[in-house]
Amino acid sequence: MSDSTAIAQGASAGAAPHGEHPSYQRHHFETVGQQFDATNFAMWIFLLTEVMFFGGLFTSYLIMRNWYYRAFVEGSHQLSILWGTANTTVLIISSFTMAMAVWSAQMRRKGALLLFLGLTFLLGIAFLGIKGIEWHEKWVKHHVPGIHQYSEQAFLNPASDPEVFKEYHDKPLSPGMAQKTEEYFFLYFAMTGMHALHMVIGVCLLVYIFIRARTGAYTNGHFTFVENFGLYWHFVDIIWIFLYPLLYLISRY
Amino acid sequence: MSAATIVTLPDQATARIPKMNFLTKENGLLSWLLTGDHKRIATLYLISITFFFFIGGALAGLIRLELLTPQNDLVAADTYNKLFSMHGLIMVFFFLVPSVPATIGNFLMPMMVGAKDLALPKINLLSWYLYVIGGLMMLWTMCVGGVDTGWTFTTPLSTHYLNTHVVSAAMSVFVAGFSSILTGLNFIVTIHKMRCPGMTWFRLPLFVWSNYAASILMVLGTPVLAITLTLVALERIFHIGVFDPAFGGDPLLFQHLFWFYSHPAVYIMILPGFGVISEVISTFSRKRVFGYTAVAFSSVAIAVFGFFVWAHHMFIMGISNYSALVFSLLTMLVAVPSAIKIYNWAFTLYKGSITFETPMLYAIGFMGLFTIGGLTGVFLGATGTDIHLTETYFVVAHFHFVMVGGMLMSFLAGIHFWWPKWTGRMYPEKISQLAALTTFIGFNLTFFPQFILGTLGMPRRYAAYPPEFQVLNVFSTAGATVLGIGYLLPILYLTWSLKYGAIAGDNPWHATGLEWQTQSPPLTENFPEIPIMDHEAYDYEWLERMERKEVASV
Amino acid sequence: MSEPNAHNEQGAEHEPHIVSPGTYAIILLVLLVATATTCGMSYIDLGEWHIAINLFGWHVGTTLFWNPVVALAIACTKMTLVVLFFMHIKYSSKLTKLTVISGFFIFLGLISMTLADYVSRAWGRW
Amino acid sequence: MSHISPVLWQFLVKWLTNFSLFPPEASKVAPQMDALYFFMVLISLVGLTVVILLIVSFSVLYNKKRHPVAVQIEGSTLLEATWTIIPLGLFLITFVWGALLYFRIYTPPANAMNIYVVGKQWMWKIEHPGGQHEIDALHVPIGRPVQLTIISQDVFHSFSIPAFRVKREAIPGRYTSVWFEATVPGTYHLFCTQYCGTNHSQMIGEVVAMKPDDFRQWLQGSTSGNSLAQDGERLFASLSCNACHNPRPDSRGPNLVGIYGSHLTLASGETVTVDDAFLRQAILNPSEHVTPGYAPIMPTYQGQISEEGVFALVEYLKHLDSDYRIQQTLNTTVLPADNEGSPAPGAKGSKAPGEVKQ
Ligand code: HEA
Ligand code: HEA
Ligand code: HEC
Ligand code: CUA
Ligand SMILES: [Cu+2]
Repeated sequence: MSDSTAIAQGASAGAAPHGEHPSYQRHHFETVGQQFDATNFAMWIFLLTEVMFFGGLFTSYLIMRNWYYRAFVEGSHQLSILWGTANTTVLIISSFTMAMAVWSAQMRRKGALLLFLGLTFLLGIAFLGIKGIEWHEKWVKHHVPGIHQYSEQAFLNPASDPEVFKEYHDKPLSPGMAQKTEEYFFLYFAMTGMHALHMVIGVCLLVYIFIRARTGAYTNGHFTFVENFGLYWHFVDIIWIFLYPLLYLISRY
Repeated sequence: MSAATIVTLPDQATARIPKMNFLTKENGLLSWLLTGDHKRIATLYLISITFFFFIGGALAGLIRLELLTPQNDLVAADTYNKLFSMHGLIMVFFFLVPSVPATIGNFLMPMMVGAKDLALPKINLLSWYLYVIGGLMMLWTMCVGGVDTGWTFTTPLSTHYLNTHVVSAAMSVFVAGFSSILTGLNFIVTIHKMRCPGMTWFRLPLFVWSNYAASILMVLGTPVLAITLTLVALERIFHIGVFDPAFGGDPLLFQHLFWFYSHPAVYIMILPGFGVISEVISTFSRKRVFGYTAVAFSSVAIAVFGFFVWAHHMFIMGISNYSALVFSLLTMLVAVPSAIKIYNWAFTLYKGSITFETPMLYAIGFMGLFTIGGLTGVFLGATGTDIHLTETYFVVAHFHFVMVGGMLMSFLAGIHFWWPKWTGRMYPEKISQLAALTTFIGFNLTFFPQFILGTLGMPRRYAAYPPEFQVLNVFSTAGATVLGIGYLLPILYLTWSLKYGAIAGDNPWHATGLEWQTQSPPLTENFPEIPIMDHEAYDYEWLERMERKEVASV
Repeated sequence: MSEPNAHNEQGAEHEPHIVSPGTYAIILLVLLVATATTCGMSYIDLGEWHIAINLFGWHVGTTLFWNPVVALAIACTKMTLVVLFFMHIKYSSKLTKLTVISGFFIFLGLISMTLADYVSRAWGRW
Repeated sequence: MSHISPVLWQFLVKWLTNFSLFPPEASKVAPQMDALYFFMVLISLVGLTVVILLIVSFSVLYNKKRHPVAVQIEGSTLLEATWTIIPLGLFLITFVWGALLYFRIYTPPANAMNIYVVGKQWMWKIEHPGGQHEIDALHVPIGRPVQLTIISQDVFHSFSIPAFRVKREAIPGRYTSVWFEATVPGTYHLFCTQYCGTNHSQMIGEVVAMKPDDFRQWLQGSTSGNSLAQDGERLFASLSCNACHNPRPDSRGPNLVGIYGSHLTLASGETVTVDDAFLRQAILNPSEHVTPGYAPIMPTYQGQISEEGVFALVEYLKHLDSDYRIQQTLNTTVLPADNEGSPAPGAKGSKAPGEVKQ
């Protein structure tokens, strides 16, 4: 979805030389400014579709959360605030480095561009790594709905396994509610999964940009692609900014 | 630097198809499959959606055959369910949604705003490929056994109770959805950023306005459908549920999300058609569209309000009554802009100088049929009567009137209208007029009886029905046959005209749009040089002055 | 062959505004502080607010928990900062600003009108 | 004649004998609905006629032969306003009218007799309070408001009686309700109108509207021996609900006598009115509605009771107004009262919260 937009825009740089225009100007645009504007605007429109895409998930989340609040609290308490906060920090910093990368491209500083792209890439990988650790934990605890036998035992009243039960400082749930934690985890995986998918796409694009940036592709005044990719990256960051309080911080006091 | 837009006189007697045009520029399959030219992509789209239309039409034929008798004797109930599901899915997502925008719109949008191409040609090509991939997935689904959810994928039926190929059907719609998102995105960017000098918003042809409105709906509505279908697929694969109450989910949530797209989608399906009608009516009555601004803004109003009426598909499904009230009210409001358009078109004829070529016949047919379809929509939008009429053939008749009588008619009007521009050749006039008449008669015979059936209470999606409904069903089936012939004719004579049609010349209709002021078929770059817009849209006096000037200079 | 300024709407933005690294750094700092606040806040019970209206025998009431409201408010602020500065909306054309706003408007429409249905179901006996 | 084309002949005969444009009006709301319907037909005809008249007359007056040169006209604010305001006004009238009707159809009167409907793939099961079970058929008396409480056991269905102009979705996991008052005795179609899978079109049946006396007879003739409430009572015992819900002072569960129709304040602070839907939830998801003063120990019965069983329990709890034994002897089915004054035991709201005997 998202990569396609970006790739097609990126490919624009490869267009054949055309008279007195810079090589990266596509033939059907009158000016470079028009080209920049058009692709930038297109990126924004694309981000709006992404907003609506996640919008469906957020709507489902809000309704389920209101219905099964207790289950959502318990499910949420299964997540590690530490990892979650760390990941938020990582992503915010990566947003900063990405903004700096765009700045470097604008200032035509190749070295700085490579540095910041590299940093962004590393932070992106770090985010995915931490996410992986968290998911793995859910896997081990049998909290992945659908894949293998989902275990609501831990939330149950009475808990079948006293050892597991000790971990939970909250009151245990009734059987009906305990089962609804599955709903929470389903949405958790759907939302973080969809977000991670966007991250993966972003990281792949970063590699592509990095390689092209080494040839000086974006430091010649034509930084549209980096700029647009930046928008994408910040958007993914914003989604996480909302996922963090919604998924991790339900009734922690 | 030309100060005025290029006008060359049509000289049909001696005209030749220009050697250099977008069709002949390059040859070979690859030059088509890798093209960035919006006109070639439009052509690819035209071929593919026609293909899907006939598949959908064949399924409709089978539906009607089965309904000839009250018993389910032609096909089993399961098969029947698959028939209408595949019919609805194919017709909506693989024919009607891309019909006008992705073919005619793709072809015209850059020319109408005076640009060389859409803003993002590669994205445009990508969107066609996505369409094809989605289409192939749908065909695959059909070949391995089809799907019987209805086109609405109603949960929890679709997620837990059927063992047909729901996931692949949902994913095929998902992919096709992204194709339509990309088309919409491209249009919006093009309209904002690619207009030629002098092309202010209020000089844009109304076709551009209505496609702009439709694009907004595509871009903001379709993603919600995408995520909804993803959730359906996940729920099906992993047996968990946000939508199935047995697992703690809520089936109404699905309804909300689905209709949040699918109501705007019906406007995606009609707005571009409105655009075609504006162009056609204006050209054949040689008059500026009456109340240009009102028509332009009513499109945008439909797009904006259209987002907030979705729950009128759920009046009896257990939404809160207060909510029903609000959605019903908004439905009434969104119906008004359509009324404005209809009357403005009617008044465009006033003091015009009207001729009745085929596109105009289709356009007039459109106005009658869409008015009926739209007004019966109001029957359904009123909460009280919806209780009786919903989920009956009244709804089926309503949406075929707006979709087939409305959009399909305007699609055909558009195809005939721009055929000379597209191919450089005229379609045969007499037989096409006959086809227009045939479709009109066939259409009414097919779908009017369904209003009565619906009022009598015949439920939709029924493979068998009580015998007292047979008479009207027989009419309907008979009408479908006539209708089928009406649709087969154009494909025959249009193909014929590719080789034998009269040479059209640049502007056979003496129309004012920029697309007519260049050669037919156009150059790959559309215009020899970027035009400068120095007059209002639909300025027939300007056109006359220009034509006179050219005659003088010859 | 082209007349750059004749084109409408793009004249204003040939050279995109360049935001200084200093600004970015400040924003980063604010975002990090906001994250810490969100996190810390979640350990404090901010209480709740009962809204109850009794209209002609209708009991229309909900409880508003302050914790999620505050957390979401902070998230919205963070988003606004990212959009304005990292994504350069503050320096963008009116058109882009309007686009973003209208997108969020529809998004809010989706959420609020769907939720309105769920909330108002409790009002009557339906 | 008939030997020429028997098919055509049959067809013609059918047309002449069966052709109708309108379904029978057999309920109190049907003529009201039809009035609105005809009003809308009327405005549609007016709107359509105007459109057609304009097109035809302009086509004749201003066709190219008659009127070779077009006169350019910008538009007209006055006309624009006309065709904005008139349709808007008419649409708003239909909106208000329709909404009134909608609220009428979905707001059952207090004295309606209650019949329970369970939809499942692909049949309708109907439970009368008197214990009569029906499948794909519904017998109702004329002249009495009848409320249907509907639920689905699997997917969406929709309970539709065209002759009564009523229809309501059967939703899994949730009660919906609709009411009608039949006026003309006869047999009418019952359809499932929501697509529900393979045999959706076979999920049909008959609604028989009967004169009160006939209905009484029918009730007596088709009784199953137990009233629905008695079925409920048995379930109450066999599921050992009475282990906790009993009149003993040390009972672990709250006393359920007279609970129906009362206002309960839950542990969460919410106040709810105890109705059918609440009772269903309290039985299937007890943990979500905890009464203060009681531990949340009631087990969930989700998946252990069929929807009919829940209906029976609900019906039992409804009538539990003095003691845990229902004051009914076997074979005395619940009969509708003939006069408005004394509502039948099944009637909703027959017992205001104030009269509850504790
Ligand atoms: C192109 C597609 C299209 C269009 C344009 C419309 C337009 C409208 N639709 Fe339709 N609709 C569908 C496609 C479309 N619909 C489909 C596919 C379904 C079924 C989906 C399914 O369940 O499978 C459906 C179902 C549907 C329902 C749900 C029915 C049900 O299932 O219960 C409703 C209810 O409100 C509705 C209402 C309307 C209204 C009010 C309009 C309005 O926009 C119409 C406005 C137009 C006019 C009003 C006509 C012009 C007016 C005049 C000329 C003025 C007349 C003058 C006077 C009154 C004086 N439609
Ligand atoms: C764009 C949308 C569109 C179009 C154009 C049509 C066109 C037609 N539709 Fe369709 N229809 C829908 C959209 C559309 N429909 C939708 C969305 C549904 C709801 C599905 C659901 O409930 O889920 C539906 C449902 C639907 C039903 C109701 C089924 C039911 O509820 O049980 C019926 C019944 O009459 C019907 C009939 C027709 C007919 C006769 C045509 C005719 O106009 C078609 C005429 C065309 C032809 C007849 C083709 C001509 C060519 C040939 C016959 C030759 C074929 C040859 C080869 C393939 C080699 N349609
Ligand atoms: C183990 C004991 C126990 C059993 C068995 C039990 N209940 Fe309950 N029930 C309770 C308790 C305790 C409450 C109050 C707390 C709550 O709502 O969870 C309750 C509440 C209810 C309520 C809600 C009324 C109120 O005042 O909150 C209903 C209705 C009800 N039970 C019906 C039933 C039915 C029907 C059954 C059998 C199918 C049943 N119960 C079996 C213990 C039980
Ligand atoms: Cu049950 Cu259709
Ligand atoms: Cu709609």
